[in-house]
Amino acid sequence: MKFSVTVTLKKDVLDPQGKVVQNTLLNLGMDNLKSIRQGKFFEIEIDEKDEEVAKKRINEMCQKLLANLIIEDYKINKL
Amino acid sequence: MKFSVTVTLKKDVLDPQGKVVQNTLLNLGMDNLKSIRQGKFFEIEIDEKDEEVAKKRINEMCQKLLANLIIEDYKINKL
Amino acid sequence: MKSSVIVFPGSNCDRDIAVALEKMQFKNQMVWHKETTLPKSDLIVIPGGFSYGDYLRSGAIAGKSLIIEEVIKAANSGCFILGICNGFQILTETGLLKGTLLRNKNLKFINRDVNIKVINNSSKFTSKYKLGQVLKINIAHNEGNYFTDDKHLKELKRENLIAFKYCDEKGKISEDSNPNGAIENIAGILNAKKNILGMMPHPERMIDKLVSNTDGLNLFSSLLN
Amino acid sequence: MKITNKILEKHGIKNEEYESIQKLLKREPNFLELGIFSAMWNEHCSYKSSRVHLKKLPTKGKQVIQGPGENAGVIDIGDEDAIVFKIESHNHPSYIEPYQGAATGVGGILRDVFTMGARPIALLNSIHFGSPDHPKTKSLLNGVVSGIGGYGNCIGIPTVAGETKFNDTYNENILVNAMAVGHAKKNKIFYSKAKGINKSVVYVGSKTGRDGIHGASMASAEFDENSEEKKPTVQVGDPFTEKLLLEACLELMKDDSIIAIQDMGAAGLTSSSVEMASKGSLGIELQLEKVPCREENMTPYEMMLSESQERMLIILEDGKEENAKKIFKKWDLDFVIIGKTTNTKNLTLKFNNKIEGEIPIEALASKAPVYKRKWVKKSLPKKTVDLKKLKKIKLEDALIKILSSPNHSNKSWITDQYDQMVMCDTIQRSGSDAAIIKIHNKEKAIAVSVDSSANYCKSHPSSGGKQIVCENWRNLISVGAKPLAITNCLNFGNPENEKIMGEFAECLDGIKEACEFLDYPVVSGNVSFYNGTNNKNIFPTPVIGGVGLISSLRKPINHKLKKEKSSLILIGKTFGHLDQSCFLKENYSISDGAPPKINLVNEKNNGEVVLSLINKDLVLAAHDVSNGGLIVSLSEMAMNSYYGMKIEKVKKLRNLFEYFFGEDQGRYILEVEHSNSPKVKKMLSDANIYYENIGYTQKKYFEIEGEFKININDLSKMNNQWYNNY
Ligand SMILES: Nc1ncnc2c1ncn2[C@@H]1O[C@H](COP(=O)(O)OP(=O)(O)O)[C@@H](O)[C@H]1O
Ligand SMILES: [Mg+2]
Repeated sequence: MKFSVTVTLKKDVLDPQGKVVQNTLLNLGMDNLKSIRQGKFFEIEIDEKDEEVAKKRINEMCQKLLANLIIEDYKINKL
Repeated sequence: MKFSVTVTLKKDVLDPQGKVVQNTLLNLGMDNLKSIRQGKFFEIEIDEKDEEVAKKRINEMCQKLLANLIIEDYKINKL
Repeated sequence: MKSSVIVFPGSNCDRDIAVALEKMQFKNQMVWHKETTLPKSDLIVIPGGFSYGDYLRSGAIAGKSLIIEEVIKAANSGCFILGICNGFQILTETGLLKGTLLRNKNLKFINRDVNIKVINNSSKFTSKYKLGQVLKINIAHNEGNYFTDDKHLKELKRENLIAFKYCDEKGKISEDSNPNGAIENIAGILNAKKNILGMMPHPERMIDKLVSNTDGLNLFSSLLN
Repeated sequence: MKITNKILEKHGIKNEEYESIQKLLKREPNFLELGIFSAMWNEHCSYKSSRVHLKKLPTKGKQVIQGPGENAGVIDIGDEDAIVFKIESHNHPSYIEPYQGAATGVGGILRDVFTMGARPIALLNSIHFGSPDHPKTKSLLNGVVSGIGGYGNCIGIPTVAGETKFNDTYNENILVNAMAVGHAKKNKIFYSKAKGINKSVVYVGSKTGRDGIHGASMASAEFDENSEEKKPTVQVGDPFTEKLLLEACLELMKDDSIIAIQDMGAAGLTSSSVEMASKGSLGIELQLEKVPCREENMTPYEMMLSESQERMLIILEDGKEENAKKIFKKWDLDFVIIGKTTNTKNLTLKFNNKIEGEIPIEALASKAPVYKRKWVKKSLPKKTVDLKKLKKIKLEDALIKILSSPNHSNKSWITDQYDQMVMCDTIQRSGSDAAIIKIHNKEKAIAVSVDSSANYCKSHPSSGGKQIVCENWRNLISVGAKPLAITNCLNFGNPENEKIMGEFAECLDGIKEACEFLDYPVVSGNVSFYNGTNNKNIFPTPVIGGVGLISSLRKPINHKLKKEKSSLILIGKTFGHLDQSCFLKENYSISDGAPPKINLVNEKNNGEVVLSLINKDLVLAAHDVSNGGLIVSLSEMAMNSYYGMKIEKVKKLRNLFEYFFGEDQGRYILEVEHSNSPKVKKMLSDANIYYENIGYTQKKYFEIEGEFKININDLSKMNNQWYNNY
């Protein structure tokens, strides 16, 4: 079973990377760009039949390692 | 209009980060984990009515900056 | 010899390389990245550091700057280009050098003196070194894990374009002497025309006995020949 | 909004304090004003519990250009050169989010230094973690080390020295102290004192976001089970922007556009504007709608209390605005005139022309509360260990046990993650007693070291305080530097507890006494109270950061052995003090008794003689004897060098373990060329210095005559294992 996880900075947290990327895109002439925020993406394959169980495991991975819950939020999607 | 972009390393490119994350998760007892690959995630807001045009602009951003096409693939999704 | 050092926001080895070039009697100029013309130079150096914070990918954003177009033009007309550390990363992002630099295999920043072996001493950058000579040079990077495809790797070997490889004190090249996981221990490469050198180790840090050693000097004096 | 008790509590304002606020204002404050009081009156900004004690410290000397009270201390190193330095804690943020907490700690201390017109040339850190077995320690260690490296490496300032310690007293409250050292021209130092009326107050740097609101109050509150709730106050550091800010500020400082400049640290815009106005006995008026904001709809309260990083406040001379703006634009930074100086002596806050708050500057600064908190004295612990009653152990095994312990293992796992070489002036990197940094383009250098001894301070605070100053001074001497001045970071528990306050007062007494005796003044520092959880306080952990001068560059000295068959001379008397020693702690888990005695007279004489021997080029290698005693220091000289040594049978031996592991102070080991040995001994005798010939260097083996002999590579291996296996 395959899942995708996206990890993004919480709303009010500074995103230095996004800021620099945004400026660069604007300088490259992408003037209708309104905002860009950068995050992390994971593609995870797990050996598990039951979707609920699988999701729970993925959730655990996010909590324990993939996301830094103090400054980041995450989302899990089945692929 | 909002889009998400995911940028991942091509299949045949070594992914040192993914490898370490995978090992760490296995050590944390996630033994049914089969594979994990890490990439980047962008949330992009663009000032554009026409979806086709917007997609084209986002595509351009990926080509010009967000992805390094020598080693990375990218995917665009409307949010 | 006239040299130019390109300064990006976030470059931080720009002063260091300027000191090295001046010590070797280059007539050096610093060039701010927003400039649109390059002073006439025989050598252009893209220094180490964290241009644009290395955000997105190291070297990616600097690779899109105005001055880079000029650097590409100069390269194509035969000017010598040296990219050190972040400069190497920028050169791969612009396509002037092939391949790419991935995260170090231990996912940590590494600052250490390592040994590298001179694999090519027939280029303009390396002619003062002996073939197979072992140098001790400082590395300082997060992304120094050189990677390229098979086709290019074969070309590098066939055309003698690998300038330096990581090795041990005695010159042995092995997994143990590979600090960052680079493919075949590659520490620096040349382009096909051999007028561009990209390398992760910092020769400009090795020009003074008091601070380190003088193993980096010959790289600059080779260019003077 | 009505100010309720709950609101007061949230702002950490006690009821008596609220009464004083009302008296000073002659009315009730509004919510914005209350927030500002809370930021300025908390421990972190007001030093309300520590001020009476800090006054005792010696802060003057002919080497001192600027003592405590400015962004950083400034000392004279001859010619037109000055060194600017300070240390600061970032303990609480680093426990909550180790990477960002440590990174922003480095960023903050760097701003303190370049605000004064200095280019930073070195970073140091002192980091203390809980027991390695504690479930949080590993990820905290990883996060903190990569955060320190992440910031320093990116901005391009070498991280050259530090200390790393583990002790279960820090299980719930780690310590992350960062020190920055900069170089400036003596006649180009910039201060924070505002001057003149109607001068432009300029905001430069990053935009203001909602991050870290109330960070300063968090730094002054104990952790409890609810500290999870406080999490969103963590700030994210942006070293790239700081690099731009550094270059832009230094560029602007080339001429004389700046009247006053102050970084926005804890309590951001509030403390920076109040501080500048207060020092100049002026008022300041801000138009808050002009503040560059990162988020929409930010309120004046949020703007005034935000702790967004990488920002500065500048007061400019008339007519310099355009040129200054050009410089900041070049570096892609915000530059906005947000207010002016006034003669009202008030902090006046306007938002779209409406006055949102108005507070007398005095009320926030000089009239902030000062507490003479109660404290109790600690008597010298009597208990001493009877060695005969302990389980027998081999000398060799005891040594190995120490060398392979977390606290004594080689730190290259850490220091390899720091760029130590950038700027190309690092003559001595981490690994020796002190790091050495050349002054760019000059024939001189400075030496720097940070030190602490929490267990000594816990056992007997005033001895402990003295001891750290002495150890720090010895570390500088050992690399051939003349110690000039120190900065200090005082990490303590809850000051409302009389015992903790006693630890504080007495540690400071000790620091004061040693600094005075050694002419080693304190020029800057930082106090961090409330380190602990639920009334469990950390050991008192003052950290001393020292700077010394090497006025002419020769081959630098370090602790590594240089030659075969040279003589090893031990300077200073060995009594065999084992209480509080690393030997008892690592081998028997015993940690009671008193710390070793400090004899300041011997300390000073020994140090001065060692320095003069080094200056006369009579010393090949030098190392101080500290934690772990003689044998640990000796083995450190052998490990990672190419030579070993043979230590001859001790003559006046009482007990082998006392001799080799005793932690008596004021001692050094010198490696001296065999042929120079008589000359050196004569000089030592002439100066009335106690010394012993203890042996000589040899190839390959570390050997104690009649006891054991071990290959130095094996010794190094044991010393290198721990971090890599952790
Ligand atoms: N966190 C750190 N950052 C940089 N250097 C460190 C750190 N921890 C330890 N070191 C270095 O490791 C060496 C040994 O440290 P320590 O045993 O505390 O030395 P000393 O006893 O001489 O003060 C020193 O050179 C010190 O600078
Ligand atoms: Mg020492």
